[in-house]
Amino acid sequence: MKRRLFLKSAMAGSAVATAIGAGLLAPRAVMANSDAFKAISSKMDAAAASAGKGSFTFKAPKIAENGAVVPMTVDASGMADVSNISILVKENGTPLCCSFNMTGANGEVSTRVKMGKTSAVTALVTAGGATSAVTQEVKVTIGGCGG
Amino acid sequence: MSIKLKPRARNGNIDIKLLIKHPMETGLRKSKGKLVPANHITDMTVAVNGTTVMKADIGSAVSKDPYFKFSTPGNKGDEVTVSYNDNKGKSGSASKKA
Amino acid sequence: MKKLTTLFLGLSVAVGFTNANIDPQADQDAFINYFKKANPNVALEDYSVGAYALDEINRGQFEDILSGITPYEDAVEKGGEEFADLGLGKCAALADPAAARVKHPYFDEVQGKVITLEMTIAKCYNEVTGKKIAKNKGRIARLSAWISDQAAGEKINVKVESDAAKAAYQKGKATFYAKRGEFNLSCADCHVYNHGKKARADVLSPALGHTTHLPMYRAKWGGLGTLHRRYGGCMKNMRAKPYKSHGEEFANLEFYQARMNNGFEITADRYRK
Amino acid sequence: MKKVLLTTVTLFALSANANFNSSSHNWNMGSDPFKSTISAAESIYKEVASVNAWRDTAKLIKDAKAAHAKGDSAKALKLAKVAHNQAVRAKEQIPAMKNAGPRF
Repeated sequence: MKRRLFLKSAMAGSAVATAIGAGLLAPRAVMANSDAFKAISSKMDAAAASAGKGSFTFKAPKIAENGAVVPMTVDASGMADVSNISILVKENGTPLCCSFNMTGANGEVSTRVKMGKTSAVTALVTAGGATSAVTQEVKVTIGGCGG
Repeated sequence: MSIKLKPRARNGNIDIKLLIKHPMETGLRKSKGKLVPANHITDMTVAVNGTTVMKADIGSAVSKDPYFKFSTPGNKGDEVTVSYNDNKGKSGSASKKA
Repeated sequence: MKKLTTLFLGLSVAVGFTNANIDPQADQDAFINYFKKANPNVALEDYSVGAYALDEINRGQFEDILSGITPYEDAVEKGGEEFADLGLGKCAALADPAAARVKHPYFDEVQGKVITLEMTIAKCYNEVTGKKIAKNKGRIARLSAWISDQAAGEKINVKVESDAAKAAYQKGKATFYAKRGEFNLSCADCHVYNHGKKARADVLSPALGHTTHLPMYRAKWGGLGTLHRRYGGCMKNMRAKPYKSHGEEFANLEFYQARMNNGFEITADRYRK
Repeated sequence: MKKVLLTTVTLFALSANANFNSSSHNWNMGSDPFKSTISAAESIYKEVASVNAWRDTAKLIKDAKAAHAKGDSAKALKLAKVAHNQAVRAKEQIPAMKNAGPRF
């Protein structure tokens, strides 16, 4: 199942590459992220869709002050054996922002993320082999004069 | 590109704050009508005393001058090392004792 | 009758603006009272965080960024290195950086004008290197931010004493309250009378506390910038042609604004959206 | 269409010139509204610029002149009028600026 999903997205990636080569697609429509990264993104996106609600904290602002710098914190330090923490912004071209594979580090991460527009944002935590998610909406508004 | 690394030991854990100076261009932004080529970090590794404790896949949606905060089991004097690669083949690393 | 009223008004205007009647302390008391009344739940010292004092969601993000590694930390450190490498400490006016920050802006009786910290840095830079320094961003902002960091926690204490100083203060005050530009807005229209309200998605910052964290880092700029850079941007947004950075108008405006903040702490928390 | 308009304008200008030669009445105002508007805009703008220049007035004047040089007289006149209006309104703001103060 996962393999098929991966293959599918990898193929989609190469189709896009061909399209650019043929001049069918403007480069603007294509995210800079590599095919390998997009594959992880698709995998995580699929995992998020079927994941149950997580019992960890996900802190992100309800309204982003500046879409270019949205601070987010995932704190799953209360969970045992956290092996991965990922953050997905649904409306971004490639939803996956970043994926952290823990091989000894504790289950908590803070970072700052870019968001193009208002979107559901999901934090995905894999602990003890089980994946769970917390989703919330982050509004991105267009600024006026900067206060 | 420089890395600002701040490890701090506390109660058997090391809190690690780090900031990598990097433009994190998505390849979608226009400047003076032209697209700015993609230039972003693709992966990052954090090690304590030479043992990898975290490996991250980083996309172009991480903000300019990426900032991360983690924690890992460890003690004062442990050496924390961070290294990264970007899509242009450049890499960087920094080490500091907690 | 009408003529009489006009005459009377004319007289009162003439009398109202002699230097003897310029009272910065009374102005500040009224200024602070206005904000206290508008926001009874905001502590006075909180005004140094600007619009964040009035918006909880944005303040959370501001504090998140401050508690991490700030995006300007590196630039400020670099400013310190540049200060040492260039030997700016050789200039008497900058020999004690913390004292220099507290002293500026001040009215220079010999030159007969307001001198801001950035003007002193520019002058010193020119004396030491023989070159000119850009006035709004880059090196001058790094140097000024580093110098200001040395005075973090100290209190703003602008002195308006001589008649000439009072005249400059009065000009700065008029600039603050004068409507200008295509939108016919004054600084005060947004940052006093409508502070805390939104202009599209942005909360209008209260003018009280405005000068405490400059130079500042703006995410919009992606770097540090000086107060005069911000003044210029604000004027442009209001569709007025900005006055010159380090020029008389902005220096006087800074003088007035800083005087309204006497007693506020100088802060090293330089982040804004 | 454009050609016709240009010809008309040229003719107009020529006749105005003739008029000027033969009499002393104010030919400038009536015959070339662009010239009179842009020169008024420029002189008022120059007068107010050091105290209260609006952001776009200088550019409007420049653009109006460029349009005029290209023969787009409709656009030139329109821009000149906007520039003139801006300069006039900027001037109107000035008297209140000098002694502006708080209303609390």
